Amino acid sequence: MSILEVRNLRKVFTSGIFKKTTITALDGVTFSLKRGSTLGILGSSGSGKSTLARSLLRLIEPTSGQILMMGQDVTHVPHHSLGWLPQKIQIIFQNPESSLNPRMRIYDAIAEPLRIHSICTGDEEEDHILDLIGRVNLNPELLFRYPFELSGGQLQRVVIARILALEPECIVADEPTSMLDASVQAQILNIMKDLQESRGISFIFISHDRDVVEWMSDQIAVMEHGKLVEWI
Amino acid sequence: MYAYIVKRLALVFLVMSGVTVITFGAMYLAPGDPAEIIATARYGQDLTPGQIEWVRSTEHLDDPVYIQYLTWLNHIIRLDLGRSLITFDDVAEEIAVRFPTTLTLALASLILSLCIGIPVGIISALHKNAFLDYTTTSIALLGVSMPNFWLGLILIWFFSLYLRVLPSFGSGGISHLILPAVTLGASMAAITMRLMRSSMLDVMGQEYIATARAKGLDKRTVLFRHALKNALLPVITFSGLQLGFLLGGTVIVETIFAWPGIGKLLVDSIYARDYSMIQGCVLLIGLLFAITNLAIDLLYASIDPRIRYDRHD
Amino acid sequence: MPQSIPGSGTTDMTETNFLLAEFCRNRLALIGAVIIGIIVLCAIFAPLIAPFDPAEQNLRERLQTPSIQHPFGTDDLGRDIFSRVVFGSRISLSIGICVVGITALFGTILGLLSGYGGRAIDEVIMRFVDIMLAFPSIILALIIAGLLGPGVVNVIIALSLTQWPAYTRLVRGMTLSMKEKEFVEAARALGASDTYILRKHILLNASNPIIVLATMDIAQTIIFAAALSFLGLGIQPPTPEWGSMLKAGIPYLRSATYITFFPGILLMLTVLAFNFIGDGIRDTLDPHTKEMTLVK
Amino acid sequence: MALIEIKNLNVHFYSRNDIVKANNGVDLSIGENEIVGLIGETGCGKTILGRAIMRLLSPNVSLEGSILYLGRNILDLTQQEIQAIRGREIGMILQNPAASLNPVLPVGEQVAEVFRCHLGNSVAEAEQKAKGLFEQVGIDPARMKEYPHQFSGGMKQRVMIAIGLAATPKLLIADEPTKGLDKERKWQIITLMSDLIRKRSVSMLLITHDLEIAEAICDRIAVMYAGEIIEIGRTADIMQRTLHSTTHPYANALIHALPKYGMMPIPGEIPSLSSLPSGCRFHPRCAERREDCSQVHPEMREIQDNHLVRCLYRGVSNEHP
Amino acid sequence: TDAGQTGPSEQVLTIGMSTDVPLWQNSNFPGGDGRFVWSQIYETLVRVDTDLNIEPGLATSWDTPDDGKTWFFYLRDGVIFHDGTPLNADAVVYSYNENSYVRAQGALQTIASVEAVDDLTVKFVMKRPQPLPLYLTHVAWPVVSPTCVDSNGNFIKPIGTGPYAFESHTKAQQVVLTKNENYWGTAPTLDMVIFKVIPEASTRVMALETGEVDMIIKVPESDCIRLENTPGITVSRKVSTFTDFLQFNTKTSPFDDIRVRKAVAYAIDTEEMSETILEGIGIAARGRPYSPVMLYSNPDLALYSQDPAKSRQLLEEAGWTLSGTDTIRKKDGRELKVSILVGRGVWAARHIQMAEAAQSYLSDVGMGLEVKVLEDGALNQLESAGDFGMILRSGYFVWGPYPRHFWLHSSQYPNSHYQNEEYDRIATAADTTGDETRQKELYYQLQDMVIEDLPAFYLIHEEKIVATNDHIQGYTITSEDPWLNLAGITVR
Ligand SMILES: Nc1ncnc2c1ncn2[C@@H]1O[C@H](COP(=O)(O)OP(=O)(O)OP(=O)(O)O)[C@@H](O)[C@H]1O
Ligand SMILES: Nc1ncnc2c1ncn2[C@@H]1O[C@H](COP(=O)(O)OP(=O)(O)OP(=O)(O)O)[C@@H](O)[C@H]1O
Ligand SMILES: [Mg+2]
Ligand SMILES: [Mg+2]
Repeated sequence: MSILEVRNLRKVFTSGIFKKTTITALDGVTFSLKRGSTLGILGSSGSGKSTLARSLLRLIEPTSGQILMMGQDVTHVPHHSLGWLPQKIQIIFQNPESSLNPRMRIYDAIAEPLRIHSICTGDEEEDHILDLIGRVNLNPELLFRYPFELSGGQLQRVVIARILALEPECIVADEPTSMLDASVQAQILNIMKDLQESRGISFIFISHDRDVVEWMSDQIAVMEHGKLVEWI
Repeated sequence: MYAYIVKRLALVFLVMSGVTVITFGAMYLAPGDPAEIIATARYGQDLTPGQIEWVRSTEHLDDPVYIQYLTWLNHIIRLDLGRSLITFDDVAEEIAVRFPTTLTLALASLILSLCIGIPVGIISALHKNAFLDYTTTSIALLGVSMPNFWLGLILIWFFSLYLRVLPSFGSGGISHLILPAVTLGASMAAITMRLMRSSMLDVMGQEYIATARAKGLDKRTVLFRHALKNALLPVITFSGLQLGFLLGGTVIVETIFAWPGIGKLLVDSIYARDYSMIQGCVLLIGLLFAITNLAIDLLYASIDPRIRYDRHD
Repeated sequence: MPQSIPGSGTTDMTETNFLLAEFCRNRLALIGAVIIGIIVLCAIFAPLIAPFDPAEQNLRERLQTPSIQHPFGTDDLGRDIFSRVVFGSRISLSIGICVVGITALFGTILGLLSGYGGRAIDEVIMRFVDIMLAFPSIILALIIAGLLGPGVVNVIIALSLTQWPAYTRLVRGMTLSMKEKEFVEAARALGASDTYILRKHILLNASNPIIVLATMDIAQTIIFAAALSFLGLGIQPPTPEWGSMLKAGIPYLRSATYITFFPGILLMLTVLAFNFIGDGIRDTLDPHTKEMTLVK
Repeated sequence: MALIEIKNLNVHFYSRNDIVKANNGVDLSIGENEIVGLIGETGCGKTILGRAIMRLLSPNVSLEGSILYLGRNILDLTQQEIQAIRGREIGMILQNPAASLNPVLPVGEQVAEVFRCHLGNSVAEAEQKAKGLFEQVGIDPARMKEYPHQFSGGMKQRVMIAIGLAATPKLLIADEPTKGLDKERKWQIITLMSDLIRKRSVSMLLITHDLEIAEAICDRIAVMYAGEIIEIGRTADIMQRTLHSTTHPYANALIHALPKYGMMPIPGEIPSLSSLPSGCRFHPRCAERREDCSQVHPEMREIQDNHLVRCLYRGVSNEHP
Repeated sequence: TDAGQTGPSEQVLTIGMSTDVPLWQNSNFPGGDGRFVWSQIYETLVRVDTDLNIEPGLATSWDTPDDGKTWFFYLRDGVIFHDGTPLNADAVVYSYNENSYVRAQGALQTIASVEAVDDLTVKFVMKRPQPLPLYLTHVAWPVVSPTCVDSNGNFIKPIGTGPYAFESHTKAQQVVLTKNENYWGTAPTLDMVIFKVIPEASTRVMALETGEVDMIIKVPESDCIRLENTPGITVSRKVSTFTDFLQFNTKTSPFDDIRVRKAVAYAIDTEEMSETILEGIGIAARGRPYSPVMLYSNPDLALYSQDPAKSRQLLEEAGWTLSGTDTIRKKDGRELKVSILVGRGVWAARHIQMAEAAQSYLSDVGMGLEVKVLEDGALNQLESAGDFGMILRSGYFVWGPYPRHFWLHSSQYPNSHYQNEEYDRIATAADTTGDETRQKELYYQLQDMVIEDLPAFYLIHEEKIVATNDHIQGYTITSEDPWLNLAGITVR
């Protein structure tokens, strides 16, 4: 059974209030993702990869098409009744530094999903967090630091740890390692692979590095001008 | 860009009607019987009830407020600001006489505050947490904490009376302008200085400053060509707001220095319930404020190329 | 110098304690806090500290220069200036803090709404802000003094009603740039509600300039209150309040300078102290600022 | 004679709580017409080394040792003297092009400025020269009037290169000129740079994460770990020998982290530069550590011509099996 | 004379005043210090000298054939206005025409008609008998030239008969007057008089000290003694017709009780007040309503002296008692707390001090006083609503020597909070008789009544203060406040 199914997804950006210009960022994207597998998406800059990733989480409202999450259509459900969606699908952004609030300590950043979704009580919180960072091999010493005091690899692991707090079934990774060096990239990708094996998480892995995508994915699609043009 | 300016000007009208409506409503709520206050201002304390009623009916003060407002609006549309309810002078003429002096003072103090605030802010930022920083900061804070009614008189005392170098009151040449401009500019200069300091510190930490230094540019070029323009942006916004305040909020300084400006005219008119004069002043001040803000926004865009007003999202 | 960075479980230092310790390490901020602390204590224990009733007149002992009995001298009605300054701290501080508290809160909320709530709300709020900025605040003060009568509370209301737009503008600008940040998007992806994002992410990051503005504003407010009384709309005599004391001392500026000198000094000290504290809070909250004291 | 010779450089940052030891006892020399690559994990101090040469560090820094540029110690120069060297003799391309260009100045201006400052060119001359440079880096000179935000990431990077090369410095320090770019653009830039460099006979210190690139254009490669250079040698030697586990275990592990070689992460954490491990800095993560690794801090040892390694056992065991 | 240029020998006097001249027409009242300027340009039919004695002005004589019902004024011959228009009966008729504000004002609404009898005789017909010449001394009710307005009735410029002619007026800055070469009286000594508007008193004082102005009017009491001791500065003082007073709201508790009003009078030491906070400037009124310089002011009036014991006793009698450690008296559970209203305006500075002093005196006898300094509109509102205990005011009289109240009088002043038929009757009778002995008698009665019934408690008879510097010689101060006497002044 597929965990995520996307049918004919389109996104058209319009901008300007006087002169309207439109950019078709997604132009009929269709695919389905099997539980526990990884779909790699390759594509050059500006081909619409990030737009697709954001649309899947409804961070961007798609113009048309359908997104089915575990068979349920989530395309047009209003946001306030989508509370369960974050617990199913999550996203890792390209730049770990900018995806963490610079004024929030690491501990609080990881605790955030727990607090938002009231996943555990205040007493359990600390244990829970220690457990989470254990899964991504992070030293507890770092918990009380600020993001700028951590290296890129550490930060990306923090991001993964906080996402894991929600126990998502599917993770969209939008170029999660393009800002990191080779050894850290290896570390992060290995962690992702391990998670897939141990927890059966499905991935959509976006990158423009063919080697990396090939290493990560079961199935690869190439995106060009908002379309998935080639399946490998 | 032109479309943007047109749109902004259209909004100016919206804002102006807002301001005048609120002023009208506010004056309606203000305490006291306007007819009686106007009659007292016109005819002196020895009033008869007949005079009060006469004022009430001839000036249509017994009409509902919205009718009064619409009547006024009707005149405004025909560019007629009306005449003062107290002295019967033409409002437009009176404002035309007073306004240039206010503008002179406002601009002078703004320029003064920038001339002091910006360099001192820079110096203070360049010597962060050093003696010079602490001294300039303390002096700046001194500037903020000195009420201008106090500072103004002290300045007159020192410069006019003790040193005998500057005139103590009135408007006229540059020499008349100095003391009131300093009085008004002091606290503004202090805030400008603090703002400049923090924004300069922000900018000096940016990578492009490192690039400029890596190019081997000398200190002055780095500072003035690369850092200053960026650091000025918040200061410009603040100055725009300040100019608006200066155009209407200078009554105390105008009183102390016998400076014939619009601030005192407005306040006196408010006390005398000289509605048409109040509306005239408010209209002008509001208009200038709106135009200043537009000008500031455009200036902002001309300094910072990233800002585009004709595109959204 | 304390060394350890708290790790989980290894230290029982709570977040607040930690920030407090950070703050105290900033010497100027500490001085500021001590000054404000002293002034606040003076305000609270004014009746114990002040040797005289601040309203008690002794016309035979008016305009006395500072002496042992009257450390700050006496004013034009023979009241003890020291006692008045001490009692005045109550009013002045309450006005400063209340007005800044109210306006910062209110202005910030509106600014957040304006910046985050979409174009329509933004347009409405910003036009309203423009109107308020262009509207002469003295008219408002006049109405409030007229409708509610003059007095401390009404001065606070009048000033609050006119001061908020500055905060709204500021916070709106911060919000607009902040909401485009990726960490906000990340929080949305985690399922955070709008209020949560505003509170935890945007506000936290916008707090620096708000604090700077607020600390500068406390002094401005105290002076504005005095300016209102200059226009006959402010605090009523014989209430001791620094601004009005300064105002009332104006006729004696040259013959009895000490009448204005002492409240003036106190006002200045307060301003300085609040600014030091403001800088301190800013540095404490800003993870990037680490005091660059050379250890060597 | 070496163009630049860094000897026992220590760069330490003093912050409120701790001392960040960003560079420790760094020895490095770059000859004329030579490209030296500097690789190593994030945060190991590569950028700091580059910026130390330019004396572009925040004020809370303490610099010890010497950086001899043509025999003159850069660390002893006055403000004026270093200014004359920056840009003119040593150029630098900072790490993050998006943040490193002044947003309120036209890009052309930012390049032309270098000519005016160092070569005393008139405004028109400088513009003319900048135009030529824009053509060389492959940007239409018509776009010189535009501002950085109108340029794509790759274009900004090329502007940075133009700035670095403008005054034809003798040494160019390029800090990750390819970070965040897609493959095509990356190679485009690298080819461009190496062409320009060879043409003008400029030496370069190339700081990068990308081993492929380093391998492609560098004459020598230095590997840095936790503020120390742990291995340095000719590119071919390093790449080959490390691939076959014959030199420093860290360099070896770094290469094996590439997808091409198996994507094996290095276990453990990058040590914090404020609390460095005792002995060999790498020992907590080293698969081959022995007892004295945690006690003895290894010195650089030449294991082969021009190939130095900072390990107690590698190289030694090689020669004496 | 060429106004712009002043040669070295020219006599130019610069005066600092507190407000601008709001307008020059006689359709409105010239508020503030405008009247000081008016008094140089325009003249009145009847004048007062520096000590407020009546003397002929533009009218050389006047008479009333029917005890004040009809008045004939005989004009001075040969007087011309600044523009050469002759002064004649028509000009007077024009000045007091039905549209002039003079006719609309309470005091002169009694004029039924003004007619020219012949070229130099004007006849005023009154609705009821009234001592009109006394009223017509008011500098704000002068004779103006009909040529002030054009044929359409639009005002052109002020033209009077005074010693100085209007030259120019820069709004909110200055008024320039030049010598009237054809002045009918003693020739004016100055070539030019410049009035500068300087609203802030402290600035005015410093402008005098720097020599930027030669004379200032309205000198604050706090600067007076210092200026007197400053070399090069002369301070001229004279008791004026103005008196500060506490007006009671006699219609509501507690001041509806005469004993409470008296308790206030006994509690306050007006002598100490004038000695201290007013720096000894002004005379303690001790309840006397009419300034001693006024016509009919009774020098032998039984005045109040401070007597706190008596004050307390009166309050006790009125039922306001102190119990335990209270500091404020109570009656039927209600505290004895009243408000005192003070207007924002030229008098605010001294009135606030006086109100605060009163607060202290009254708290000594157990009465709480809340000082409210208000903008005119707010004061006006509370006054009409009767929502106040006392108002601290100044002035109160028709200008000139003539002591006619217009604020206590219940039938004339709309907001009076004192209702006393007897008082109104006597006041009206005094105002309608032309017989001086009878008038004196009636005004003495009124003064007794004010002391007795205490609708208001009079605190200080004010002094007018004018300060000049050494450049000025020959200045003589007048008692009347809105009149500035520039006769015989020379500038060095
Ligand atoms: N909010 C937006 N408004 C208008 N256009 C947008 C918006 N977001 C993206 N686009 C446009 O949509 C197109 C696809 O952008 P997207 O960010 O999805 O590309 P990408 O494949 O992720 O590229 P990269 O590899 O550079 O991250 C681009 O042309 C971009 O300019
Ligand atoms: N001003 C400073 N004060 C204190 N520590 C600093 C300062 N600047 C840099 N550091 C620290 O020095 C260390 C080395 O930083 P550097 O930028 O040289 O790393 P890098 O090797 O260039 O890493 P990357 O590959 O991520 O660019 C980092 O741990 C950094 O946190
Ligand atoms: Mg993308
Ligand atoms: Mg780096």
